[in-house]
Amino acid sequence: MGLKRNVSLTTGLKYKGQGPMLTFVLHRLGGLGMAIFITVHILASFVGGEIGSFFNNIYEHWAFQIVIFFFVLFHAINGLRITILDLWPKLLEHLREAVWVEWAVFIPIYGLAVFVIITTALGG
Amino acid sequence: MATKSKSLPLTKRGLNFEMLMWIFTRLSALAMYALILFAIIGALVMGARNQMNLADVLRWGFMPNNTHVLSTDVPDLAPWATPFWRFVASALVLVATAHGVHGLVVIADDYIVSPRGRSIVRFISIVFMLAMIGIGVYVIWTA
Amino acid sequence: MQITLKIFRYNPEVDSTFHYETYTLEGEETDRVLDLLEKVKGYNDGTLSFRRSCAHGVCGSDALRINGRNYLACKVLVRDIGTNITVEPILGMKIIKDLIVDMEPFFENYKKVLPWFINDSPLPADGKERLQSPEQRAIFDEGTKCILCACCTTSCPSFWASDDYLGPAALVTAHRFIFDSRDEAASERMEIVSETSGLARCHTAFNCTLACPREIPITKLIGELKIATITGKIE
Amino acid sequence: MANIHQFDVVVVGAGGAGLMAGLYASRTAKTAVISKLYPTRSHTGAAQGGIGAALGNIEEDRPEWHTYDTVKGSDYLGDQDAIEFMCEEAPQAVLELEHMGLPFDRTPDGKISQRPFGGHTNNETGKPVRRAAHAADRTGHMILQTLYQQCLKNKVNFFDEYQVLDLLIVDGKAVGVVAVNLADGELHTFHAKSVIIATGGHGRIFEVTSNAYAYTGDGIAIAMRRGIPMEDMEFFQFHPTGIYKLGILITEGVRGEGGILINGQGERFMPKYAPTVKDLASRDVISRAIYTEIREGRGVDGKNYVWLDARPESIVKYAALDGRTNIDGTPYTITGEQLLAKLPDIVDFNRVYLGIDPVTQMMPIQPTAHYTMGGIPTNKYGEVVIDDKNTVMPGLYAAGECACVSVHGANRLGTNSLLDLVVFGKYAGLKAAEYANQAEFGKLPVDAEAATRSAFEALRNGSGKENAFDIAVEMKKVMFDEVGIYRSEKGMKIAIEKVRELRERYKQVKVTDTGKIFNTEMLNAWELGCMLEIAEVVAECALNRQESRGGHSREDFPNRDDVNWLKHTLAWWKDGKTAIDYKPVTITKYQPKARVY
Ligand SMILES: Cc1cc2nc3c(=O)[nH]c(=O)nc-3n(C[C@H](O)[C@H](O)[C@H](O)COP(=O)(O)OP(=O)(O)OC[C@H]3O[C@@H](n4cnc5c(N)ncnc54)[C@H](O)[C@@H]3O)c2cc1C
Ligand code: HEM
Ligand code: SF4
Ligand code: F3S
Ligand code: FES
Repeated sequence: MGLKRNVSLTTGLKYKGQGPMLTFVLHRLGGLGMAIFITVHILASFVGGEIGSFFNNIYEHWAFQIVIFFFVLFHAINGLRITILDLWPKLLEHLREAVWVEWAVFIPIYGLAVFVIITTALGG
Repeated sequence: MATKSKSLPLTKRGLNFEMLMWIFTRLSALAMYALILFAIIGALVMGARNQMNLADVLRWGFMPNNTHVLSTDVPDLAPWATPFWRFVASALVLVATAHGVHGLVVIADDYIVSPRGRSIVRFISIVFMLAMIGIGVYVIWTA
Repeated sequence: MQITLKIFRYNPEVDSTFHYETYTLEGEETDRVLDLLEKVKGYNDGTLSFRRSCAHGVCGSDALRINGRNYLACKVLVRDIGTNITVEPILGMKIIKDLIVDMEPFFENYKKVLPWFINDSPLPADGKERLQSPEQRAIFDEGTKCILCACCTTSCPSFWASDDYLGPAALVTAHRFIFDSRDEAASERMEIVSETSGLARCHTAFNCTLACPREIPITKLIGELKIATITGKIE
Repeated sequence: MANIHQFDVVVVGAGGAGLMAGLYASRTAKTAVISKLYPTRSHTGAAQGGIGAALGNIEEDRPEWHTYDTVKGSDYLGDQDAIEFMCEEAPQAVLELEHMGLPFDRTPDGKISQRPFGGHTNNETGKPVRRAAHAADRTGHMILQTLYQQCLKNKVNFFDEYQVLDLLIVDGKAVGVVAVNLADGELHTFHAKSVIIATGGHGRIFEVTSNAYAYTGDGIAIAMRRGIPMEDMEFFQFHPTGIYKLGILITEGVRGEGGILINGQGERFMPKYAPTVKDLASRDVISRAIYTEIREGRGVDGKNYVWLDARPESIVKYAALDGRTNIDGTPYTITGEQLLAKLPDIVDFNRVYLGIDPVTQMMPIQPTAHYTMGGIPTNKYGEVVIDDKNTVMPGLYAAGECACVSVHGANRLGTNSLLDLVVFGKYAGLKAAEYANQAEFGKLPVDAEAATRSAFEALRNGSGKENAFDIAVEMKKVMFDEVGIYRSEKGMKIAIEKVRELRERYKQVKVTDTGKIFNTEMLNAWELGCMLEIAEVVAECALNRQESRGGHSREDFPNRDDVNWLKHTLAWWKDGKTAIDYKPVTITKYQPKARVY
């Protein structure tokens, strides 16, 4: 079968989907980010030595933590939303509302995390 | 009025590998939630009650293992090294890796559109997954 | 009021690549984008090409990307989207001319899900209708509204990603038959839709549902199909 | 001439009629269905309310009642043998659609649900009867989809987006058609033993219309140019409830569910015009009533529209006044949700195009040009008949809105068109295949595409002084104003003058697009040519008929005149002029009598 990509990534991203499309993109970004982060982290710890600590030092930097926290929290909270809606498809009718609820849950938690990271970073 | 059976037999409902992985992704998500919460509660029970650094909370969550919780203020790390916690940690590694690697395959499928490329990705990902699980479990049981 | 219409233009017989053409015209709040396109074609440039027929959102001819997202041109009014309007063809289909794209692949995917009623059992003895309760009828009602406009499929990131994805429209049709208590080919269809290029490729991006001019809860219908592969329940 | 295709049966048009014909023909003959739109884009998909059949699923009903209602609805101009045939076939036809999977709405006991519609009555009590089988308010859509799906299943050969431009007749026999493939502009000749025309109507000759852009009467114009007479072209139906200005149809089903018409002074006016069935009178009656109200200054705000009120509280109130009950005898009631479930699309149209919610607000409506009663004359088997003696032209068939069987006579009853499509579409298909299976291919003309090419040439070589869009606008306006709901000699003469002038101007139109790929400008211009000729024939036939009957209401001849005018008009298009003759109406059981609702 002659498979091909129909629409380039950049064109696709310009499509004016609304909230739900954004969550899809961020979820993917989060999953991908985490997978890369965890792989490198495990390998780094396994290998150890200079290379290992080089990477692990990056991870412990507060700016990096803000990013990875975003990935993890968003992916986890959004993933829970997806799981719930997928297992009870009737609820998918209210997907839009579910996305609002999700942001309402995500923002305070992530906000707190960022706050703590920054204060710790400044304090320490 | 119903003229046909309301339920399709197991082999005739399209339950193929893709759909199995689809449901696995959801169930593994739930499993990860359960394991992570369990580990965090474990940490709290073990005395991390005044711990505020969320990075560390995550560390307990994702890898409840004595080397991994090193830098926290849990007073005694010994309990983390019990077989029980090692099992919990291993389970998490297993589930998360499978979930994550399959996720990578799903993403790759969206950008690699030749059937050949797709099989290569699948092969690499299986090797990669086994390697990561191997390393993860090895670290957990030897540390 | 003055309306600025920026339209994607491409004529394979003269242009080597596409370009945009901007037209300013008088219009009203209640004008459909389709009315504006007609005016441009009538007075500014007769060569502008697009499909249309019913002009009230029931035939599915004029799915277009308007201000960056999919609508039917005949079902979106100036008052809904303002006076600066960009009109482009839907994404992911081969552009034939201006706003007209090749719909063949879309219909090919539709045909893959066996989009016809299948029941080879004998008819009721009295020759009358096969009975179906209003509740059984209601289960697949939403999918029957589909007008095959392709607004959904061409807004779907999984469809953009590769052309083997069946796409939401085909899945909606599959749902319509699978959940019809009178139809007997649910198993065949379930197997078709759950192949690699089917159900599992939907990541609930929801663009389809938001784009559907018939307000079909597409994502929900696809979700019901997914669960049906797991539980086998089709009612 | 590389592009020659040979099929036993060629069907032009893929609406309800064309698909039904294609489906049945394809069972025994090699069949092609050619359509200028993707089949699912056909206008049958716009039909909302229902398909009429005396199934008697909810209350007692009989085919004879259906027959009588149709005869009465047609203002006695319908051919009664054909009407009887259609109404007898109706229950079977609807059941057949159900067997093909059409998702009709259901009664609590699982049968096909039915609703009341204008003009459908219980002949014993005179009360409205539930006869319209429906699938929400998208019955036509479901018919179109179901038939298309069945055709796919049967592997019918589709030529989608091929526009037929000419009909080939050699030695008095139809031998094929010429079509252009829109995608590449190439001409194709389809050589056939039987040709079935099912191209729909021509409502686009009017300004305010419920009809699609594609409703340009191609099939009628093509046949007319090839010497086939047209029957009863003066009869055009104006549907009472179109959305103000836009013409988008609000189905009669709204009134079937209890909606009522209200004038600018807030009064319900239909009881004045149709004391028994009131808001469910026949369409011509209601359209005239609305116009009369408007003319006498009782339109809303002095404008030319009135209200259609479908708010549940109004429905309940008037249902109580009328003594309308459910089948079990309890008073009729309806809630907002039920309304939404029964008429989702109507609610949607109002929200999108008017920004109003019919559950809480009244809808501004105005009569809208809706249905072509006249057309290509056929007998009840879909065979085209070309003179007053009903001589059949071998190999030529017609079905659907472009055909005139005539079952609709001077005014079509709601739901009878969909029925017409499936019944006569089926028989046209069967007959065409039967004929093809025993006939030889006729000879094609030497240069089959010559006429088409020269028509295109003319459009390319125009001087360009005239704009096609302007001509279309002027034609639509004069036709709607002067050959619309009310007609008079003076007005119609103006219209004829005007259309002739426009036809002259049309010769100066120039098509700027010289390309081959999707040259929609060329095809729109070609369609305008068809419409101008049809408009003239419609106006001529209307001027000629000096009486009022059904959809044809003359101010200068306000009464029906059975002595002189109980006959069909046949109109030939010869050298750019209309020639008129007549054909008798077939009357079997029902002698004409005054028509009151
Ligand atoms: C808004 C609306 C609501 C209606 N509601 C009802 C109702 O409730 N009940 C009822 O009984 N009737 C109803 N009607 C009437 C009924 O729907 C139509 O009369 C009927 O659908 C016509 O069907 P058809 O098959 O003749 O034509 P169509 O379905 O219009 O098909 C015409 C076909 O011909 C093709 N075609 C046209 N010209 C060419 C050409 N030159 N070359 C190739 N192909 C060509 C088109 O592509 C199309 O496929 C309604 C009509 C409208 C407009
Ligand atoms: C609580 C934790 C987690 C939850 C609830 C969760 C949930 C989910 C869900 C539901 C999906 C499916 C999305 C879809 O098909 O549309 C998904 C996909 C994915 N997950 Fe997770 N996940 C979690 C943790 C992880 C971890 C730890 C990783 C990395 C190792 C990861 C990587 C991925 C990837 C790469 C995808 C594919 C993304 C895509 O298809 O767009 N997830 N996750
Ligand atoms: S599901 Fe909706 S958007 Fe998709 S093709 Fe059907 S009507 Fe169009
Ligand atoms: S946009 Fe696509 S990913 Fe699924 S929810 Fe709709 S089909
Ligand atoms: S023209 Fe028919 S859907 Fe827009």
